[in-house]
Amino acid sequence: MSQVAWIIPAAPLVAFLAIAFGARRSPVASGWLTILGVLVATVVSFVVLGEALAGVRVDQTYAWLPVPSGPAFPLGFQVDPLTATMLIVVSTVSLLVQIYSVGYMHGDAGYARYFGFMALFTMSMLGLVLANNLLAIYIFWELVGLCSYLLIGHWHERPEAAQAAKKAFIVTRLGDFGFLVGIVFLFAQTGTLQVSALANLAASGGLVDPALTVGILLVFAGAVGKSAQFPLHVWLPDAMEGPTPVSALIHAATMVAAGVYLMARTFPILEHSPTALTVVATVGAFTALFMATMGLVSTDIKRVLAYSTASQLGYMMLGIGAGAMAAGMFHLVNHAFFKALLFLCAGSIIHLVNTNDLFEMGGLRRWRPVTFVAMTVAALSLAGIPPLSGFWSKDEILGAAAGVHPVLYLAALVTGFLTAFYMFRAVFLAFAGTSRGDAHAHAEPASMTIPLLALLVPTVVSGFWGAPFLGNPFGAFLEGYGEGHGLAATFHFDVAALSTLLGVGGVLLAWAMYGGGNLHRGRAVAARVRPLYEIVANRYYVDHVYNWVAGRLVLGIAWLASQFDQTVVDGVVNGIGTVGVASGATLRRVQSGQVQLYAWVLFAGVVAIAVALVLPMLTGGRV
Amino acid sequence: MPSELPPLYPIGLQHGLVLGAALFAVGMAGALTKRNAIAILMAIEVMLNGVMVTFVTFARHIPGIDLGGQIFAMFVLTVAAAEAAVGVAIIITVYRLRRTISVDQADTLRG
Amino acid sequence: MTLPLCPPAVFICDPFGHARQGLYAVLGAFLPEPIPTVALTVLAIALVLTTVAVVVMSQVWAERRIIAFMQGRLGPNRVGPAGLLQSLADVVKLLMKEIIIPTQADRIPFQLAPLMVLVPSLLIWVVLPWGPGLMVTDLNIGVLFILATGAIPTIGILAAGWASGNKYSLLGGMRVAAQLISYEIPMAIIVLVPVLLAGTMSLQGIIDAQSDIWFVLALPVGPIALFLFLVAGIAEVNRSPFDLAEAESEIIGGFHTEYSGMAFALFFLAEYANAFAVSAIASTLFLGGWLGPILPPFVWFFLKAYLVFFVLIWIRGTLPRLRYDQFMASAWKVALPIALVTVGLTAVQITLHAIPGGAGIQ
Amino acid sequence: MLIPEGALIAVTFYVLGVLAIAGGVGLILARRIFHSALFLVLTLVSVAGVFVILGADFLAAVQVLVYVGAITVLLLFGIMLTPQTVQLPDIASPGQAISGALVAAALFVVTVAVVATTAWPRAAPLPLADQPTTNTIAFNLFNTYVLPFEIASILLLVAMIGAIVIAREE
Repeated sequence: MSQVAWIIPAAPLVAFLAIAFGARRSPVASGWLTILGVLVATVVSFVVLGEALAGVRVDQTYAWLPVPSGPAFPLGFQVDPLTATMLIVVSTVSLLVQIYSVGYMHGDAGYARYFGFMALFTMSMLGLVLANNLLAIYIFWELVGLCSYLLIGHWHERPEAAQAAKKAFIVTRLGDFGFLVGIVFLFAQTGTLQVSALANLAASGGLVDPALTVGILLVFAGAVGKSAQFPLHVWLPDAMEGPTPVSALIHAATMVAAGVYLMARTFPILEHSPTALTVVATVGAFTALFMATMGLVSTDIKRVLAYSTASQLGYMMLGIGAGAMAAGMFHLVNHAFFKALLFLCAGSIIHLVNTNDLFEMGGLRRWRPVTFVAMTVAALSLAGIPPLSGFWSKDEILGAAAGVHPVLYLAALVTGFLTAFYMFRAVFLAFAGTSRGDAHAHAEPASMTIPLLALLVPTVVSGFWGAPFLGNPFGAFLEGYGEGHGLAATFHFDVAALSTLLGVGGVLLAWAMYGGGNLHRGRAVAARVRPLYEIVANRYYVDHVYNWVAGRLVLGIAWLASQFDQTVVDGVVNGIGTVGVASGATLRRVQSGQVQLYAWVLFAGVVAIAVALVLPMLTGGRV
Repeated sequence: MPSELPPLYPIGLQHGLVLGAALFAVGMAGALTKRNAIAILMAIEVMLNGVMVTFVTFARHIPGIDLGGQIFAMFVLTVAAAEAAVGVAIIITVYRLRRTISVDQADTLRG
Repeated sequence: MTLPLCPPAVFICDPFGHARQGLYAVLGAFLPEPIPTVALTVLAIALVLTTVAVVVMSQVWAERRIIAFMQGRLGPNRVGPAGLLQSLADVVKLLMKEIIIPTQADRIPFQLAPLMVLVPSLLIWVVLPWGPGLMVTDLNIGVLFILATGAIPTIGILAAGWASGNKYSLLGGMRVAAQLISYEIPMAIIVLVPVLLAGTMSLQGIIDAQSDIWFVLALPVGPIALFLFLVAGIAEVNRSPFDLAEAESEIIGGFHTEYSGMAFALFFLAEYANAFAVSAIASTLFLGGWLGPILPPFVWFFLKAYLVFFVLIWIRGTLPRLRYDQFMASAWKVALPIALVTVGLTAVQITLHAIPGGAGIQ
Repeated sequence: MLIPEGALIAVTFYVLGVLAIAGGVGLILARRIFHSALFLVLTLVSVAGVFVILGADFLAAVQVLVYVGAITVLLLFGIMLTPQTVQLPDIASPGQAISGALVAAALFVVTVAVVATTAWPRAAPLPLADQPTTNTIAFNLFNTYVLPFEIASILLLVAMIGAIVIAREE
């Protein structure tokens, strides 16, 4: 089955095409087509995972765009442990989110369109995972970016949504551009874009510094954009304008994780550049801490989750940058499940109270007990409370960070504490106490509840895949990839204890401030550190800076470019056009209808020819 | 009788050819500069006369052609007659349609 | 019955030839060539011009007297014996009258037109053979020369009509032009009959070819050809019944309405000179020209010419003027086909050697 | 001979040639179209005289007969049937006039250059004596040149029918 792994993206693609070319007339059919397509992908993914566990490795390359005596641009797919893992994550989460969407999006005007794009996204994401060279990755990379744009702007009639979609697209483009430059750069340096070939070159010394560092950092720029790492993080909170299932799938579990996946995929190259590793780790750690602080003050439940997502992605980057690629990937998998679950829970309560504002919730436990349980478990997992999945992967990363630099370790620890705090702040605000909004009980459709329960399972158990006391099967699974910089089978007891203590501490602090649904204590604290609070609440003014840069600098440059375009470029084009028109107008006079003019030209030609013939005669003697 | 005088015909080939060229050029100048269509026809007749003079001169000075030059001059004459007939017919028709025979204004074919 | 010809050696039979030889001998004795030749040529031209003047005056007198006789009148009979000097008096009168040039006239063409009409008429006399060797020059394209010169007056007439700045003159001029062109075609074709029969275009050659039989008797084409030639000839010289160009009742005086004095006299002169030329040519082409027994050749020439001219006067006195459309139609629909058929018939006859005396083709 | 015959002929040729060219120039410069026509007649007759000098007497007669007697009359008819109510300057704009004259002059210069530089065969001209050209022309016209002759006949027929069809008023 691994030989035909292309079926996995093909199935949702078929669904998308079917929706695009007709099925969209029937929303219900569109929804089920997508679910069917993703289901097929999921089933095949599980089969592929099984084969991968059994040791099957596939690397298929097909000639594409053959250039005679020029560079070849092959396309292909591969199946290896990394791919198999990602396939499972993507297809499973996607399947559950699609099912959830049936209930969540019920009655939406763009229902069919929503599912169509979801199918397209799933296809793109699966293709991205399967692709075995950077060019193909880039193609799918852009496709997921496009789907992200389309889905954030699903409610495009809302200006905020349209703005957010544009922002997401433009900000990620900045990173994508770096990625593209990196691809071109690497191709210019090595003549190949096959990831495995590049890895071999890096390992064999065929690709050395500074080209290696420059290339991989350029690729990392793409990951920064896609994974909302500092400084390109600004789009992700705004992307919450999209439907909550979209946030769950794209902006929590899969697409944003693509950056991490990309770094994992290119890890065999990355690991040969200590500089790049340091950069990745630093960016990851900073982002993790930075975004976590923003999560402390947000009142929008989805934004809290979004900050958390970016923070956790930073965590993964930190792991990869610390050399623990398997740890990063492990956290990615776990995070994908529990963060998707968190989003679906958020969607569940938003569906109930019709608001994102935590301060207008409260006491929702009564109406959504299942959601309450699921969200609490997922939040505990995120907070790194054993034995839930987050604990195991976080522990690995912390361990790796501790082994690299104390500052990174400290940042990761503080992030863990903050994470626990803001997650439970959100939980308590939403579920504890009494209702502050106008929640009216209405039953939740089963299509929304079932995915919550389904996701609860991996949230609890997926951590054991990489649990050290089970021999770390995940690390062993990824052992064959790269050069064995997998997951250490060791368990850092001190680290685990410290992080667990910090996690519990965060939860308790949240309880102290927000337990029982009281708001005044939190507000009192916020008032006491008003300036700091303002800074954080305004997201450190990064957006303002960006807006200023975009508004002044970029628009200024754009104005200059526009002037250049209008005067010089258009001038050239118009000039050419004017020349054509003018010459036409001039030549048109030749066609004057004046017979005498024609006769004149005729005779002038005769004279010219005669002169041409006679002159040599006159100078060259007799004929 | 003075012997230095040319024994042969004093009007040489070149004389006739130059006369023919001159007539042709003059006719051409007229055809290119006149505005009245009939005047242009006349100028063309002058051009044709120049051609005829050339033909006849060759017929006189190049032996063994059996007066082919003169015969061709007659063909030229025939063509001239045909041209004049059709030309005048066209001019009269144009005049009927447009009340002018100035070639400047007969530019329906203008591009 | 064959009567003896007047022998050229006898002075009275060829007075002009003898005079020329004598004068050449006298002049040649004192003067070098080419002065005697040139002088004799000038003399010959003067003689021709004088003859033309005398002939025209006699024609006018004869016409007026004969017409008057036909109409039961007397005609001019006051000036000179039987009014013979009437024409001279008319000439004097015309010479003394003012030449009026209308204000709207185009002056130069107006004054040029009479000359353009007269000069070709006189040029025709160059080739008219008065007797054996008795002509200014014997062109071997004589017949064609006559046709060509006969075509030039058309221009003069058009010029006169146009330059007068008078619509009647213009119409008259255009009528004449159309008429001349129309009848020139049957004319040109019908003269091919004697040309074919003689095998030459030289007028002397044609007369020589008639020493056995006049071409008018070359049946059946001869009489037809002569008749057609006379019809076309009358049309060419604008005489009644084809005098549509100057139909007084329709367009006043035609193209020469505005002409007066000597200018008018030139048209008048040309008209009669042409009429006599047509008569002379007809006699030359069909009636043997100067051929005739006993009498000197030049006498025969003028005799026959005046005889034909008498016929013209007769026709004028007899037939009414045609309507213009009938006239043009008769040119294209009657005269031209008949002329073509006649020429074709002549060619067939010559090919078959069926004509007595026909020289045939080489 | 005091005055050689050749000189007389030469003078006649030059006079006729100058007259012919003068007629052409007059045709161009004449303000009235009718004057142009008269100048055309001058040219045509002069050319006929040149033909006589060149030993083409038959052609000279035909020239006068057809050109003067028919074509010019036809052109005059054209003039008279299209009265010019508005007297336009008959010469075109100065630019056109100058350029046209320049091209004509250039062509003349080039032609004369060719004539002057070509090494013509020094063959003696045919004798000018009263050699009948009519028979020769007729014989060759109906033997060697019978095909062009027939084509010319058809051309005339076509031209005649065409002229009638074009000019006929419905």
